Amino acid sequence: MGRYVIRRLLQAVLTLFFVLFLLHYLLSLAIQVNGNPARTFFGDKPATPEQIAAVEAKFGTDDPCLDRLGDPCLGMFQQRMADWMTLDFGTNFDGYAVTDEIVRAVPPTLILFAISTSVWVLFGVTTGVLAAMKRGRFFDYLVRAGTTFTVAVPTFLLLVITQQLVGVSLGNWARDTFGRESVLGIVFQPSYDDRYPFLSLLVPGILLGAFGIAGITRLSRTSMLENLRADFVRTAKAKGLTSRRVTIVHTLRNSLIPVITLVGFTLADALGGTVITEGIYSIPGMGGLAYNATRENDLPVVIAIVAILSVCFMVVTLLIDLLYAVLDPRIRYE
Amino acid sequence: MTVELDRQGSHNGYVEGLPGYRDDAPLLEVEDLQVEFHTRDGVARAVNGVDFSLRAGETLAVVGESGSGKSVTAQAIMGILEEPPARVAGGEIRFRGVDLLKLSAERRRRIRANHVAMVFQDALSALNPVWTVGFQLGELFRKHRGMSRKDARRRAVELLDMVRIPAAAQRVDEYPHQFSGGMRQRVMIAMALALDPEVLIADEPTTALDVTVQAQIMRLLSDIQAERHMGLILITHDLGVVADVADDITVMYAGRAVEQANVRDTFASPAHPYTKALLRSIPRLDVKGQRLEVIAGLPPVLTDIPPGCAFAPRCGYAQDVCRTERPPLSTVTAGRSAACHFASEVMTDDVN
Amino acid sequence: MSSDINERVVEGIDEERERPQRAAGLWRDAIRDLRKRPTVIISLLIILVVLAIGFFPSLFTDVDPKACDISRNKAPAEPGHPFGFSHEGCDYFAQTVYGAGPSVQLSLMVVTGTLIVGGLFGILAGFYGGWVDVLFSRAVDVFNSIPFLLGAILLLTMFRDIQMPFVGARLQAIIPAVITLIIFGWTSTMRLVRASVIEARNLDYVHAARSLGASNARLMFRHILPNAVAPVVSLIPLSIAGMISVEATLSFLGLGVRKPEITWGLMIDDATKWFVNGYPMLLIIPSAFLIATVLAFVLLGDAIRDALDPKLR
Amino acid sequence: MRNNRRVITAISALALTGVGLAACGGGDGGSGSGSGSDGTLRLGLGEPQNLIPANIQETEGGEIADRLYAGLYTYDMEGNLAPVLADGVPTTEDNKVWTIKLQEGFTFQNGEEITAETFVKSWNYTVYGENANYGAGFFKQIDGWAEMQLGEDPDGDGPEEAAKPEATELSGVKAVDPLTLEVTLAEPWVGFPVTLGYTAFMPMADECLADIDACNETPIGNGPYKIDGKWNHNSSIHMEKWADYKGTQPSIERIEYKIYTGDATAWPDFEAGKIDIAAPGAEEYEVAKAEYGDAMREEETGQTWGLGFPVYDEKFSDPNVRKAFSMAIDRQGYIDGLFQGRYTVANSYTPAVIPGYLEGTCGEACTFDPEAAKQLLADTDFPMDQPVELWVNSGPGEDYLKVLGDQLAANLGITYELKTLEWPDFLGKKDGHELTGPFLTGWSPDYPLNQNYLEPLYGNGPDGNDFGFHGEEFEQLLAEGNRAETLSDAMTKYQEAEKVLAADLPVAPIWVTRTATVIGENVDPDSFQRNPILGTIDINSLKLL
Repeated sequence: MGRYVIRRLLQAVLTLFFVLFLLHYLLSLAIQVNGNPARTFFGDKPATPEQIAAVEAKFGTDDPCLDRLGDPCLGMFQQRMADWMTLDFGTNFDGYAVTDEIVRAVPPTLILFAISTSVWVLFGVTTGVLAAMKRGRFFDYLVRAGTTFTVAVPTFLLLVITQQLVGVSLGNWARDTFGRESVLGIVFQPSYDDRYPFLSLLVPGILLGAFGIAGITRLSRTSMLENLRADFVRTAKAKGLTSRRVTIVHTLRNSLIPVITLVGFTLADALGGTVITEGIYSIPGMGGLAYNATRENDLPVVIAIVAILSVCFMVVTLLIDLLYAVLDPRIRYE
Repeated sequence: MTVELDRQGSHNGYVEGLPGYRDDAPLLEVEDLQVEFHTRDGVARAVNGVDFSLRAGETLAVVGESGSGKSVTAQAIMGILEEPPARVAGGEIRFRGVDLLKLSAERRRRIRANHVAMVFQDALSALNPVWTVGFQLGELFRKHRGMSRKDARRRAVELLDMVRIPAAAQRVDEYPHQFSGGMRQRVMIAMALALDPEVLIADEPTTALDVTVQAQIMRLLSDIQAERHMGLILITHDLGVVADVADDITVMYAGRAVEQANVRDTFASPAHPYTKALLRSIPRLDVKGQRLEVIAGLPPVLTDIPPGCAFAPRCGYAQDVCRTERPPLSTVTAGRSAACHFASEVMTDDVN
Repeated sequence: MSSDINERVVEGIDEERERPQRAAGLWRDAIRDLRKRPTVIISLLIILVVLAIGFFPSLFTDVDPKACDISRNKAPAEPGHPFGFSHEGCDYFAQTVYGAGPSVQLSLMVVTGTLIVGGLFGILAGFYGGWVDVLFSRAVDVFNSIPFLLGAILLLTMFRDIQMPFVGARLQAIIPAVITLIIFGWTSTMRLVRASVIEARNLDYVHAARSLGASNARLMFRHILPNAVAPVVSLIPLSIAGMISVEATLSFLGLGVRKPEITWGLMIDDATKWFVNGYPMLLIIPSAFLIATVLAFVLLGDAIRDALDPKLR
Repeated sequence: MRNNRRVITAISALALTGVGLAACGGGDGGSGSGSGSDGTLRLGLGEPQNLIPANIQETEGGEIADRLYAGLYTYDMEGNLAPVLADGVPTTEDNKVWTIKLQEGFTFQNGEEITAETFVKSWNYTVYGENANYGAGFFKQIDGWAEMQLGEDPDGDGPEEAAKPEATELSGVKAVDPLTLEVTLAEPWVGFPVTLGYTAFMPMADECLADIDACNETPIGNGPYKIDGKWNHNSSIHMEKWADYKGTQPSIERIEYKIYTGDATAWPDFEAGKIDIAAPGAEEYEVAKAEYGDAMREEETGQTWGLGFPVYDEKFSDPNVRKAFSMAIDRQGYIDGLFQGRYTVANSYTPAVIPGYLEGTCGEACTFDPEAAKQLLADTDFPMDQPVELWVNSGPGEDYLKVLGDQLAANLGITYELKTLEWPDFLGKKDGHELTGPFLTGWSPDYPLNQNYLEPLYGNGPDGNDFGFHGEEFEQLLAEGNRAETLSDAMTKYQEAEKVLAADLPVAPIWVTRTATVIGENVDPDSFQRNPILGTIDINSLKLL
């Protein structure tokens, strides 16, 4: 087990290195193709080459390699990695410390993910399991139809419509009825409110949860179905156990194993969903930070964010694998 | 000894309070059992009127090809058929006179493992991979007998010991995949015997095992059966095993019993062409230099069983009547019955 | 076949994976099974119509979708213009019809691309194992670690101004998105194929073919591939559905296909804000087409998966 | 979102910010009541880039600066210079050396006194090349500016560093005594005082200059409001009235800005009653107008938009081609259709709110006449068989240009292709004259003088202009205007220059942005007015109900 974890960690470090380099190269290429972002500092106003040079120095985009198309800018990469070793993550184009920017952006996104994950686990898994238990009945069809429909409706459509209907219309009703600072008045509002991070993120979090919930519900259902027909479930029935025990003790745990993997992957995929959710609900989180920084070729921010996300991704996969081993002893002893 | 302790267990007599219970009734009687499967291809009649009875201390072998309905019969007796798609369409299953099919689901559940237990064929898949063997054994005591975890575990070790698993005290905390095939099957047997049932159904208990291990397991089963005076239903397609351990035999084909008799009589002179064909298809040590016969053709599609004798298309003895009229299971000689228009001729091998 | 049904019905518990010998029967069963389902028929009809619209839009409307007159912005339906006009004064029916093309073509191209790239890498990694496998598996890790959206933004902004020779304006508009989606989409196909190939590689008949001196290429493409293909096939309609949605999402974010090309995604993007501001039909029409198409592909994919793996029904 | 980095978004930025994007903030201590009753004004805003006057370049930062800082001058509603810290207007003998008198007694919020020396230090910091401040460019006309900039880079973008600036102090700025500031220009220019209302000329405290980064997070202002707490990035900025401010005291006790990120706007929050003043977007405009009616105010701004022509390109070098394109645009139809009629048709190069505005300088060229346009184009050598490439940076401008393209295609019989570039690429190609067709271009005023719409855009300074436009007579008239004795003489010359420019038409003016603002029920609608030059709400007059 220990050796396995160490091997995984080494692999992760290597992967991280490649990810960072690839991204660095892509960003350098983007600057080489799209032009130096320093120019945008002056907008439509004319600026002398000297003024631009000063801003390039400020942005850290003054390396001449950025003018040569295709140059991998190894020097810059080396410098950045060396800075990182000393825990210096640099500043963004507005001169703010990247670390601060990210530290500020993490909490809302974390809450958002926590809510979505609860939605997946509590709602997705439960309905999936129940649908499997009631296979072929109305509830099952309802769940299958529902998940199919969720797949087909783009998340952003849901968000835009909900913002108006729930945030404004329903919210105004709640605020008129229960008062401005009532729980419902805060839950049903059209944008993030930093005084009530959790409550005001509830609706967008649930909607973000709608992203990927179909997959989780369906997998829970199939996995449960597969296990319900497993020999060991038949054995459990033959042992005269109550059907509740057969389901919970002898089917559920086995069925959850693949679902957990999927929850991990969905979480990683959901970053795309956060960009949209955070954009529409004005949530100052990681998704928006990453999106804007990428559009502006803000190299230090993008690289740092992706590094963090990669590390998170790897930690999550590692955790999932460990959890997998906890849940499935067959893997534990390999 | 555990056996005696169990006999005094609180469970004993659960079935006694149930409607129809008679102390002197046969241990298990199956009468005209019919099981259907509702599939999108139509209704498949997996079991189509099976009768047999089992006395305490007796071993009944049920043989037939896969698809003949023997496993479904066993699951119907246990009450663990998946419903739907399965449905018991008719018949009775009487345990000491109590018709199990008329009991509520809850009563039925309490009969399982307490009075009727089952050993499944592939122990690796029949044991839950994510729980320890001790947990899966102990669960029976905890849920049926209300024992504490500690006591249950102790009983689990005793059971493992009883089925002759070495170092039982250590192995009780291991997972099924850490056991060898034979050991796993012993665990399976221990589990079936835990609550000391009167009827044990063994569904091909040795198919997945090596030949040497097969013999050990069969010996263990028959030892325990003798010791506890249980009724044993042995489902198998291995006629060699049947010859060694069974008292009576029921041969099934396409959901029906086609021959029922004492094992020795059947082996000596089968009364149904299908039995005959089955017997010919096992290798025999005493007859050398003879080609093994295979049964030509395939069993019928269960959603569409032909009129007349279901075996007719594959039967060397078939006449016109076989294709139009279904032969009932009728007595051929005393204690023997077969479902063949030409049973006596087959028995005497006197058919063209 | 009859014995198959018997086994499944009677044993009722057959958990066995499809064995290669059964592959042919499996497909035959699956197709027979699919033909009987009304959802499959309806889905197929919708898909056929959408494909027809996507590739031959001019059969469905005579109106030029790009002939827009801003003075008719958001005008209601009138004879000859059944869906009315967009906020830019373009005929909405023609836009909807022509909007199918890029969405459909893009998703087909992406799915084909990911199948080729992912499939090839998957076969190589699964078949050869060893360092080839390590190399491709690490590459998968790397691509999985880069958030799709960030990668997409970077690539799409870089490709935007690259002129491709011999390519019409319409393809020019969708190719950057296609390339990007393939680059970030091949990994899941690769993993799936790799797993199936590893499973198939160790089957007896492959060993047999190998011992008879079959070449590696022959082993891979004649013996292993056909058996590794089943899990991938049911994914195709689902991937197409996914890509149509992704195109819409990219358009919503201002990436992906650009104006003056028309796609459902762009139309929905333009219309979202109008939905709550008095012109709901502008959003409802393209959304309904998009959702119906995606739904059709999802249902078809589900049906294929069910048919290939009946126990999940 | 950095709205200023995308020209096009700047429109909405101005509309929004000026108007107050909308915001909810929320009272500390959980005020149970709605906004307003507690003396708090809740507004919305995009995330500012910077809160240091030297570096403020976009409307978001400008909005905050307008509250926290007081400059020498500001602009009144008519665009005239109005003294704040200064005592009267600047005086001069020769339009080259300007003397600015300060009022006594103004201090920073940390207690530092504001003297002439304060301005010398602040401006030196702003201009010094290595600090790379956005505001540096506004001091260009002052003597000694060039010496403050980085020297020539010996190898272009090569590895060698550019030389350090020769000077650390702006030689043209002197503190004669604590209350007298003397500014010497490189060349005489009568318009100089007009520029002094801009944010870049605002003073910064010594404490601020000593630690600019800290000051940016917790600005040390000298204006009517001071920051409460610090700048909560992407989240909120709170400020309260500074009782010791010596200037006009506003009536509102407290302002809370909620910051909107991404493409989010304050409008939904306004509808939800969580902010007090907001601007509906283009899509919301009609519904907002119907719903809020009298509470909606619409005002002209100084922001103009047009279709720029690559005069350097052979195809567009003929003025008649440009004129044909311009005449093929149905401006009113365009504005009615795309912007719900809320913008104003531009028929001059300078917008109406700017002093020196002259109506209809564009004349016939800005009149929609498709027949004449088609004929005019047919008489030129314009190649009709190739698609016209229309250039824009990615963003909402894509839509704007597309609809323009549709009109051009319909009215001229051409075909067009839309070329979208990322903002830096677009700017680079525009600077480098690499755009091969007309492009969308917009301009917001730096200072209220018609010259600001002419010389920086079409003049032939050291770097030329984006259009590759050369106009001998135009240059001549601008120079005469710059040398004029009085401001009104100068404006007249600039107007003549504008007429000459219009005849050549390097840009076809299309629209002037108008803002729409909806005033919530907690605010007295009669007290609301927006400064057309600054784009901000006049906070001094605004009253809560």
